Amino acid sequence: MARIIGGLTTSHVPAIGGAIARGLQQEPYWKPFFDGFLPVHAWLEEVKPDVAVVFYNDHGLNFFLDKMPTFAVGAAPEYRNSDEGWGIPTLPPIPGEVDLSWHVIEQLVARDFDVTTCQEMLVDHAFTIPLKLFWPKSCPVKTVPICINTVQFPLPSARRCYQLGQAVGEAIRSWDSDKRVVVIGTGGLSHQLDGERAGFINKPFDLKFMDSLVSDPEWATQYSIHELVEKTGTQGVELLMWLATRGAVPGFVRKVHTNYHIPISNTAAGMMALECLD
Amino acid sequence: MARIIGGLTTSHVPAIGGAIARGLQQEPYWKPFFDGFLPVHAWLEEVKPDVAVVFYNDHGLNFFLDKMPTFAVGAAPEYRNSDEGWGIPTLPPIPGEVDLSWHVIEQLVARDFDVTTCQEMLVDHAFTIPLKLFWPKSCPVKTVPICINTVQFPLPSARRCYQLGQAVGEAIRSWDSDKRVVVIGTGGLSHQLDGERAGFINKPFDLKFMDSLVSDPEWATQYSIHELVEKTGTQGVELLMWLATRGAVPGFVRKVHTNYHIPISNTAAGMMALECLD
Amino acid sequence: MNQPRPIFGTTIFDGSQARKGYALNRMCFSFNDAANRAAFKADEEGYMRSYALNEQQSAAVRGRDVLGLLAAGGNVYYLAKFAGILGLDVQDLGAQQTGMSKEEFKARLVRQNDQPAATAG
Amino acid sequence: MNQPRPIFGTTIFDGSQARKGYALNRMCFSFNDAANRAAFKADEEGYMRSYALNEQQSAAVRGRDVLGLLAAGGNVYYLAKFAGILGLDVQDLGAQQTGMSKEEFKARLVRQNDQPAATAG
Ligand SMILES: [Fe+3]
Ligand SMILES: [Fe+3]
Repeated sequence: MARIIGGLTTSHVPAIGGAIARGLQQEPYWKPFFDGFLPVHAWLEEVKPDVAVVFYNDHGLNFFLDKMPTFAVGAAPEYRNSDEGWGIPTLPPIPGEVDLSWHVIEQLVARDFDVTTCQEMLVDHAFTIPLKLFWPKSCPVKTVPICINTVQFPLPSARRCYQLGQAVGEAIRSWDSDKRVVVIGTGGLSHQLDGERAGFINKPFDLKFMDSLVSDPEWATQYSIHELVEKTGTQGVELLMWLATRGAVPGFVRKVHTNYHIPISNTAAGMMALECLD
Repeated sequence: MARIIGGLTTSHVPAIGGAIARGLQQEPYWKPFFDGFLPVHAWLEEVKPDVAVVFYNDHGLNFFLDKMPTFAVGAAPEYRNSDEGWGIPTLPPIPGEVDLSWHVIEQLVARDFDVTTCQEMLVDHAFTIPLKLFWPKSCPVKTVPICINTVQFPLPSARRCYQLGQAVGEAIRSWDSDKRVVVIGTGGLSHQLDGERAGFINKPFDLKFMDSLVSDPEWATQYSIHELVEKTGTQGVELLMWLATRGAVPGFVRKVHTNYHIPISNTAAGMMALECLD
Repeated sequence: MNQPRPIFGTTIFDGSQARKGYALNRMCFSFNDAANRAAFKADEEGYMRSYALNEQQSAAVRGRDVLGLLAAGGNVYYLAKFAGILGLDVQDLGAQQTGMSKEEFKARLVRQNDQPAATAG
Repeated sequence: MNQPRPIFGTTIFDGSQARKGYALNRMCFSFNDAANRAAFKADEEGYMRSYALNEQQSAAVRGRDVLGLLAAGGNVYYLAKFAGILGLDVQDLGAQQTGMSKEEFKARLVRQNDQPAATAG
């Protein structure tokens, strides 16, 4: 059976893509952010995952309001990045792990998750940038993208996202394969782009949330979506991806490294690497 | 609060659309089928629903395998019919009841149904033909379409579809409106178009299933999707729409009228009208 | 995984069928549009190439071979649109797949009426 | 229905916002495509008409008025693509919406670092 080696979470601000393309990693603005990934590179070099299951949210590239899924699971041989409208560079296609996609889909539907299956799927910066951050040279993993709706309210509850993660984790560990799987969650942490509250950041909440993912993973499921928007901003609610990721990584974890930096763009940029001890 | 006045179920064979367009209702082949609707017309004339919530399955008009939802809920001001590829006449747009759509979506997501929301949606013969059968002159109801996947396996279980129906029923009855709502389910009954078993029909199962919807509505939820395909054919599994409909119509029902006729096209054509006694 | 027992003459359109048939089903889905149906009729081979059908799929399309299309990953909901182009109804398809004449197939459908209303417990 | 308490300066993109903003968001979604961005730039009024924007939406587009676009039903994920056309980044948008200069807005972001790591229980 496949093994879950750990979970990785990071913010996915589009500007990061521009910084990577222009090689700004050592500039004073960017260094505290990019340096946070160095210990994780060393760890990934050591544990060598084969597959990444990636929880992310689409920002209006693949999904529009005509067909907006709560949960969408990719089942494509490759995932293409594409023009999102603001000229950040388009990255080459990322290979899919289709066997695992269908195994996950079978298991999720059997557990009453009403997923949308996507046998063709454009992936945006929320999917591609984290892969670039964790593997700057070239991406060694095949992927299964899982998209959680953060665009159209009602959003799935924090508890439901955590349970989705748990079901995905169980599916991975029942996958008949000797592959090593890492789970990735991208988005957040606290930020808000729209409205008079634009620029809102909640450092105490973010740090408490990051702590909770290590030792008390269900902590954030006590909050309603409305409360999460209030506490973390309209886009801070993307932390649902982190919660699903921790749901998928079972039991006790070791903190490999974490980083938290304010601001990148309008965002509190967080990063965690957790090793699965189960 | 809105009231559920009952449930209507019918097969939705495309050829029916051709027969209506050519006025063949009194031809010997078609008469036993169309006559089954006459008592229901009288009943609808009397109970006068304002809104229809329609469980149906898309046949490759609005959804393709790139974005295939398990459950999709329409939230559009109108639903357009369109060319499905075999030249049956295209019907005029059908108005949506958008207030109820969003109320249903809010309630479903709150109850952990991971729906796909569709603010624009083409509807095929499975949606349009039943409306023509129940209201041959002109359609007096506004609608909320709810599409259940029968194309791409895994399909949602019979039990999950029944529970979806129950949640939709609860949502309707908590809708702040004085409207009278009828729930419609279209598809089935037993038939299979593809493979060496094409032409398969299971009359004993169909009749037992129709009986169960009156007095033992959860009866069919004992079966897995694989068992339902075995018992009713690859397209017979569309009976999931009937099951969701009965889930939405609460408690005791009175049989207004039922009809069962073999064959229309390759299909055992069934029809039921159930009045809600709750 | 415990696979459920096979059902005679029945292919479940699961993930493995879907992977096999994606190009074919994508082509058939395009037939919702009359212009695409006309383009196919005008140049079948070119149209199939533009959807990157594999040889098994192309051969089944050329042969109007319904069982072959299913074996190549075709899904009945999309294949129906191809049948529409050919002017075939579901009884034509049923007859072809069961090796009957259309009249025989239709007669068999009518005979299904003779099934008892209930099976013995 | 019990509505949750409003959040200052925050619009929840729920069904009622979505209904109001559909045409505007549909137009902004089209800006994923470079050809559509060019078409908009070449003829803003014609492009807005082709997406059937209402007067409130058109006025907010003309005025590059982010709060007006939100009030007209715009969703930030789609509006970001319109901002891209204008060459505005998220800090330009933040500054405009909060009535600050961009430098003030950026300074405020940096100051958010001074928040305590934990709040008193
Ligand atoms: Fe984001
Ligand atoms: Fe059907």
